[in-house]
Amino acid sequence: MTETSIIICGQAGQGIQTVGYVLAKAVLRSGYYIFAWQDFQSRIRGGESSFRLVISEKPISSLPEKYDILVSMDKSNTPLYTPLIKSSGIIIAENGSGENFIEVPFQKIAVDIGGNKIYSNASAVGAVSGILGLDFKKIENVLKEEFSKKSDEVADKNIKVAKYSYDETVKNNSKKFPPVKELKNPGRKILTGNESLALGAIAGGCRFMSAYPMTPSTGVITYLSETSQKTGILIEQAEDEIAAINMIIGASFAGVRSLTATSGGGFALMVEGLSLAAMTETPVVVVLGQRPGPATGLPTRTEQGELNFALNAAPGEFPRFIFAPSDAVSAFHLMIKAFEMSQKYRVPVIILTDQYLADSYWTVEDFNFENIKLNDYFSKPEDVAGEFKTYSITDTGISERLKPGESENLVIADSDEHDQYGHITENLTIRKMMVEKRWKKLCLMTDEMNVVVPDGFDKAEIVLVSWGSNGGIVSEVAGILSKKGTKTESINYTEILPLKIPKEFFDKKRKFKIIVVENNFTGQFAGLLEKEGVKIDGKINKYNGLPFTAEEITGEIKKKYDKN
Amino acid sequence: MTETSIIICGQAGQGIQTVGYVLAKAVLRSGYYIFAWQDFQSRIRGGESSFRLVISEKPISSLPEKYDILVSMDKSNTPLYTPLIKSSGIIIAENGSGENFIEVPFQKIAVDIGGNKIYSNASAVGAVSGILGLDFKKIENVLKEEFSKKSDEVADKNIKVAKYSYDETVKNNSKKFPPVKELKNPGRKILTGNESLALGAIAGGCRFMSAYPMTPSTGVITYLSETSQKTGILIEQAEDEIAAINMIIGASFAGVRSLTATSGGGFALMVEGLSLAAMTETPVVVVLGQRPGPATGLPTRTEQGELNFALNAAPGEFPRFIFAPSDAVSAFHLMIKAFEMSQKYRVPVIILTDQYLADSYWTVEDFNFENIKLNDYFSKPEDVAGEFKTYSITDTGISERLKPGESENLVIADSDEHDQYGHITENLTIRKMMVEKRWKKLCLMTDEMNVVVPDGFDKAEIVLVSWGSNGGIVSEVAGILSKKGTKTESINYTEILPLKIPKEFFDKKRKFKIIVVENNFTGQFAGLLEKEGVKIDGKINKYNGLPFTAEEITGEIKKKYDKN
Amino acid sequence: MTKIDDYKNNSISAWCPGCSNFGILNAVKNAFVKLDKLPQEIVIVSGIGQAPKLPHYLKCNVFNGLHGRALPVATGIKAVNPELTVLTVCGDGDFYGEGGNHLLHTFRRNPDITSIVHNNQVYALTKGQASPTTELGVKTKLQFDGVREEPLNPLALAIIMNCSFVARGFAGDLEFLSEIIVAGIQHKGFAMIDIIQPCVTFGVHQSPWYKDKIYRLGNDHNPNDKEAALKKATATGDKIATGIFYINNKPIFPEKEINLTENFGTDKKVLTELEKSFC
Amino acid sequence: MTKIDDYKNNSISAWCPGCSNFGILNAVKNAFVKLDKLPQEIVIVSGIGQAPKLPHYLKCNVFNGLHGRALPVATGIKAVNPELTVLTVCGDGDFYGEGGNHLLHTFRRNPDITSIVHNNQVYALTKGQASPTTELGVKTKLQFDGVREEPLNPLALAIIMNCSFVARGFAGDLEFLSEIIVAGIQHKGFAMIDIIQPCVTFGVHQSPWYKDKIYRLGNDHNPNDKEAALKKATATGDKIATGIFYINNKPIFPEKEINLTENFGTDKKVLTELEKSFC
Ligand SMILES: Cc1ncc(C[n+]2csc(CCOP(=O)(O)OP(=O)(O)O)c2C)c(N)n1
Ligand SMILES: Cc1ncc(C[n+]2csc(CCOP(=O)(O)OP(=O)(O)O)c2C)c(N)n1
Ligand code: SF4
Ligand code: SF4
Ligand SMILES: [Mg+2]
Ligand SMILES: [Mg+2]
Repeated sequence: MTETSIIICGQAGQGIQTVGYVLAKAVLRSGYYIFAWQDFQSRIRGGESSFRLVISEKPISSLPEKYDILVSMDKSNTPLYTPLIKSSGIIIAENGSGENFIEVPFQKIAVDIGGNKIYSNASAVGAVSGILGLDFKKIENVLKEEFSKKSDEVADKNIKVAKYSYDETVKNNSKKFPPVKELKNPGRKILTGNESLALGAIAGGCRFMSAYPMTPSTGVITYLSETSQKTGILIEQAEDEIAAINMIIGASFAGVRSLTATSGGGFALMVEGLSLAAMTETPVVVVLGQRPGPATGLPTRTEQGELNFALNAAPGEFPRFIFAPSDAVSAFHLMIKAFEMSQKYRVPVIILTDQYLADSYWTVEDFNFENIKLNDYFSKPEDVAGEFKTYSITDTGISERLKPGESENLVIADSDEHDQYGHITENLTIRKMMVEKRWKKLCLMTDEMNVVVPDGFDKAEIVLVSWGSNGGIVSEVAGILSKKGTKTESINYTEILPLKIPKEFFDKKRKFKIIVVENNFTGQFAGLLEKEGVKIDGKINKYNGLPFTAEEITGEIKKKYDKN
Repeated sequence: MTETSIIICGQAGQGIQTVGYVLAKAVLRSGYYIFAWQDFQSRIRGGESSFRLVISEKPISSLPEKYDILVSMDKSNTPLYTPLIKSSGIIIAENGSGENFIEVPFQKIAVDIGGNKIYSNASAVGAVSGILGLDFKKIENVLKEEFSKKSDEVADKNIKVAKYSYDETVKNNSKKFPPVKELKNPGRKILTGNESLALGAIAGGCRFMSAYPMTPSTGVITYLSETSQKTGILIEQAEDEIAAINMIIGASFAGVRSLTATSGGGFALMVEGLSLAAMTETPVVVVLGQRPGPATGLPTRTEQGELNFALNAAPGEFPRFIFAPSDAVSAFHLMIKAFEMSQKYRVPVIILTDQYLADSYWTVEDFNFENIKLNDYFSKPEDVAGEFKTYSITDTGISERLKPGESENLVIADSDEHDQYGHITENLTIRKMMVEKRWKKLCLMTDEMNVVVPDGFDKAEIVLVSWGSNGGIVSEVAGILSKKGTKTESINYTEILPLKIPKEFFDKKRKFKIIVVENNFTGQFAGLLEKEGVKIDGKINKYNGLPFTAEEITGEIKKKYDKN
Repeated sequence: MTKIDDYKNNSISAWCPGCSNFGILNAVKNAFVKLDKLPQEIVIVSGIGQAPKLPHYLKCNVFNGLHGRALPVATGIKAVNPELTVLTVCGDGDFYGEGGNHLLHTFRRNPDITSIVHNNQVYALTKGQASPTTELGVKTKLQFDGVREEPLNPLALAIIMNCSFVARGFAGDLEFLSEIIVAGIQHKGFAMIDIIQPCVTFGVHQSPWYKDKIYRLGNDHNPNDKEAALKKATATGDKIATGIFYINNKPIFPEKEINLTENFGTDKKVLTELEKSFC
Repeated sequence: MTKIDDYKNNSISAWCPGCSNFGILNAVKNAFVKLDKLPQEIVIVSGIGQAPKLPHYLKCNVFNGLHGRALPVATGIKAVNPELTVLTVCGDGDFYGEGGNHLLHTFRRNPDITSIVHNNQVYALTKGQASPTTELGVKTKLQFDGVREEPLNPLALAIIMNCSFVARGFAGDLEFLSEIIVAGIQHKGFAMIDIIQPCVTFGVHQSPWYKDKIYRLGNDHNPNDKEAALKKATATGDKIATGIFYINNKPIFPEKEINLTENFGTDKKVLTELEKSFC
């Protein structure tokens, strides 16, 4: 098997996520790469939802247009997802008919073998792994790990049901798929974007998180809460998002690295706090998980509609960092970088994610923990000469920082315009100085930014530009187009503000076309480049709440540029 | 007298505003133009503050670098403002010395004649009007109007004190200024930007306003409250800005034109509500009075730092109008236009003002009430065919609108993505349609925008571009530079979004330089033009909290372009 | 007379099968029938959460707004059109959490609206975090070590804030609940009805658990007696009172009930008069 | 022992001459002396308004934040560094108006901080609009027809919300006020001290008016008696009680008092352990 794609569909509350996750883990341990996206509705039970799992021998981070296998846990869902299955594909469900149909009585097996229909999921897991030719031992182990948290009996029953279903499926069906082989397993991991951000926060020295639940970002605080006994990170659910950001500003002022996470509506409520962080030069890291807006919009879907908002949110003018991770590894490392940068420059950092990044399972080769190095950006009280100035004017705009209470030095911060000591002032000469001080940081901040650009990309015909979670998809598109004869390169921005632009983009005689691919209506990243003087040759936008597929983008480009 | 400029300085709470206002009104009635700016601190009593009054035979809307007369009500303020007085100028105060000094014992006169030192202000008014050669009858009338609200006795005493002081000053001082003449008084008015906005709201059919006090916008709701018995407008102070915007959204949904006003910090809290208005297509008008930020910043000073914020505020993507009045007339008419446009297109309208516009007194020739025509954008229930659709898909993106309760038609609005009826949906085809519906309005919205461009401006050497309250100043600069031999034109944007740009700006071979003048650090309006592909040749920015003076800008241009 | 079916719409509910929200939906419809309110006379404003989806399953005017912000929207509607019957439908997170400040000041403002709070003691739509009314010690995915914050007592809070009408209902007692809702709507002023709404998915306690404990306040309770109301609201022990706890008649906002929606444009005479003061 | 002068800084006050805020400033300094707190041990978090300028006139650590948001900032500070003595200083608009939701939930959260509220019954810094505690009927520029909304009773609200420490002070009774502040700071848990603070510029009542009416709660008042506390807090009539109304010892947030500011970086062993679960 080189690549197999599976949809597991069913109602909310049926546990399709468990089915998908158990399969994914088992396959991962056979040495494959995994990518899985979750498509669900804003409800708790019923309706339509799916877990889309792609298994591949190569790294993967995008979804196909059509899938190989549909596993349906719910009759009413089957017809909805059937159109997404290849004509060569198969459908596994309780009942149905047709050549490509494999009937597995999930519920009956669950009751017969496990004594309860709640084991239907295990039955589905068994059936699919049978079809995939997975080594059952792998499934058994994962089931044991997942369910022995509840009880050994539950774990056992899950295993029994899965095994039965596995055996039956193997027995009754001539395999239609090249089986999952046993490849080398170098200890890869799968985790969601949110889990990865949370892990990055732990690695980045986070000590306090406060947030108010909001899809698709809730997973960050949930993971940090679940692991808080091990990490010692203090977690507090706030009464609202305004409290959340103000609490972390307090904690950060006191001296610890602090985090919050939300979505667009909650971020809107944090905007005044963001400007407080900026004015008081208190570092904060804010995760803004985008979903389709305006207002409540589509809570469980994906979009990249809040770049401009993140860039310009908050009263008054101040510099900030904006990062937009492309996948789990990038989420992990950018979270660490976010903490480092916010501490070093005492500015707010916004991490833009979206439902596609946050809820998807990504394969990670290695986080390379050993390479993580955190710097302590606090000064030593004994090194401070004279009366301490929270906002001392320096060449770089960065002032010394101390923790209140640590020494005789008093730390004074103010949301009003202030003098170097932090006291309120209406002296307009100081005002001017302070505006310039805050902006002086921009120069060094810009030096910190990395934009990864393929060697000789300017020799391409088309350069696809994307940002954030579209990185994997767009790089795949570049590969497809190049293979078809149109030399295409892709550049994905994960470090967005301060913006760095490859000089080749400005070349008046450049041969390559710049096409910007974004999950929004107005082309926000394209606009950002345009503002800096880059001519954009084409924009590809999607705004129905779903992520792009490579096929879709390839199709658009073909349409627009009549490329093969 | 062609032009005289006066600073009245003193502590907060001393009533220098009254002194200035009484003088301004009396001079106005002699047929002069008035412009006055108030410079004060964020406190209630004490400190430093000034009322800057310019009296001219020609329309005026900017401040000079140096003034003719300083009236000091407070000893400690005198040295602070003396440097702003011309060498030929005079200083009127209780005591001091020097050739240009006129000693008037304000307080002694107040006590001797009025029996209380609270009449010191009247004494100052009398002295200045004596110096200016004003007809005392004019002063008497204004004092009577202002103070008979309190009591006839208070009015009388004020008049007596002023008269005494007037006579003494006339007697003791050979006039140093060409006297105020009796010009034709065509019934001009003076009022602040805030009052003008409020008057515009009344004229624009506003029926409900809710706001939370915040400098510099509080004056809008205050004026509407004071006049509410006459206008029937319902006024409610909200518990916070979130409540304010949500209340007006409710009122607007019910069918009345509704308004709120705030400053940057409060606007930040309204941002989620703004996106609710957009998503539910409920018209709202929001006044955002800018002051220097970030965060609390300088509450009583001026800045234009929130253009980008206003442009991009709120989660999700949607079209909006942004207007930025240049003066009182413009504030009045744009407020009416704001109501009309928000009703017609069912989109939020933001009116950007700043402390300079909001608190200054501007002379208005005529509001031309007779030309105001409001349109009722509601449909008649009897014209609605079939089940009513709050969000019917149309060619223009604009749907029919009804008031709930008015007929059997039910009006349904939703902050979630919704179908045409207004019910929540997760249908992603509908989602796409609705995004497009909302954006379809942009086309007609753009047609509504006016940018006033001087004939043949592209023949100039320099085109100064500004926005909002800088209009008057920049046009004055253009006049000065042209007179000195550098043909200069000015274009002031008051209708900002959707942005319209004169085609000459894009001309690759244009001869004129574009210089953008803004009260902010980063050049936000310049950035907006750049995004659309306009090359900006120069930026002039000020960000210490004070407004520009024409001299200052002229100086900058001279420095930069070595133009005399 | 209106009938239950007049309020029926054909939307498919996104609530879990068996959820007690359905009981509340029925009680609301019953109340409308009892009051003979036409759908067009009613506006329901809701927030965001599972409960606030309710108006989508009804026929009436609807404004489904933001999480936490139903009250000010409802206040704005009622302020300009007093002829409408305005209700809010919110979750406990919505109403007592995100929207707490509006609640606090709506008690003071006293608009003539009726607020129905589905108190399931959980943030259901976001999958089960603690709400302001979750009991101490309850473990959730986010409150991994158990809830540390004292639950808020909505009734006691409302009474001490002199809320005009304070009641508690039980989603499992449709008849009494719809009576309470009728009384709340009839009451002139802000009526807050907290409803015990067991959540079959995330709930700690289910309907049968409550059924034993719940009783209806009888005639011996005088809702005009603030002290008695407070005592009932803060009572501990095994029994849970439902019914009207407190009634406090006081001026509403706005005092003058004028339908401003009929009032278009502005009299130029007024403008001209105002203008004069600037000359 | 510290001295008053240890807390003195040379800033020039922006308060009106004769304002009762000066009395509170002195009471705060006195309290610090009595407690022998070093300036470096103290953090004052304030909001925006006239009152919240107070920490600029003192020597200690200061975080002067946003209007209405002092409580969450203070909570964050204290949560990660329990060794600091954390106070908030706010105006009544700040604390009960814009910041109302934080107050409501801080009662529940119970961080070990002390909140001083300068209750002058007005939005002073914005020039005299009604605050949540302004009396009915008072006319202001904005409340042109007089205040229509019932004033909020902060003490009753705090008590019903089981606030850990509830007191009222009077800016004109420096000695008692500083005693109350000392007790509030010493109390483990959230201590709310509402202070009657006559405003010489906008105030309806001035100090002499209050002096006649104010009395100190004596030993006959048991602050552990909630009912009695509530009675005192809701008492009407001519007398105004000051002192400690209510004390309710309960777990604080966070329960474990760990100074997280000393805790830099992350143990890679923990990371590696967590990572395993993803393999
Ligand atoms: C400003 C904002 N913050 C957070 C959310 C996410 N959110 C949606 S519903 C909800 C909580 C729902 O709980 P509750 O109000 O009790 O309603 P229930 O689902 O339990 O009926 C939250 C936190 C949001 N939509 N908006
Ligand atoms: C978000 C926000 N809204 C409004 C304001 C404007 N504002 C500043 S101080 C203040 C009220 C002050 O009243 P109070 O808190 O009672 O303090 P006081 O001045 O009376 O001491 C207001 C409304 C602000 N700074 N921020
Ligand atoms: S989650 Fe709970 S409250 Fe929400 S619909 Fe399901 S059972 Fe009802
Ligand atoms: S306005 Fe009132 S409260 Fe504020 S400083 Fe002046 S007297 Fe004190
Ligand atoms: Mg709930
Ligand atoms: Mg106050």
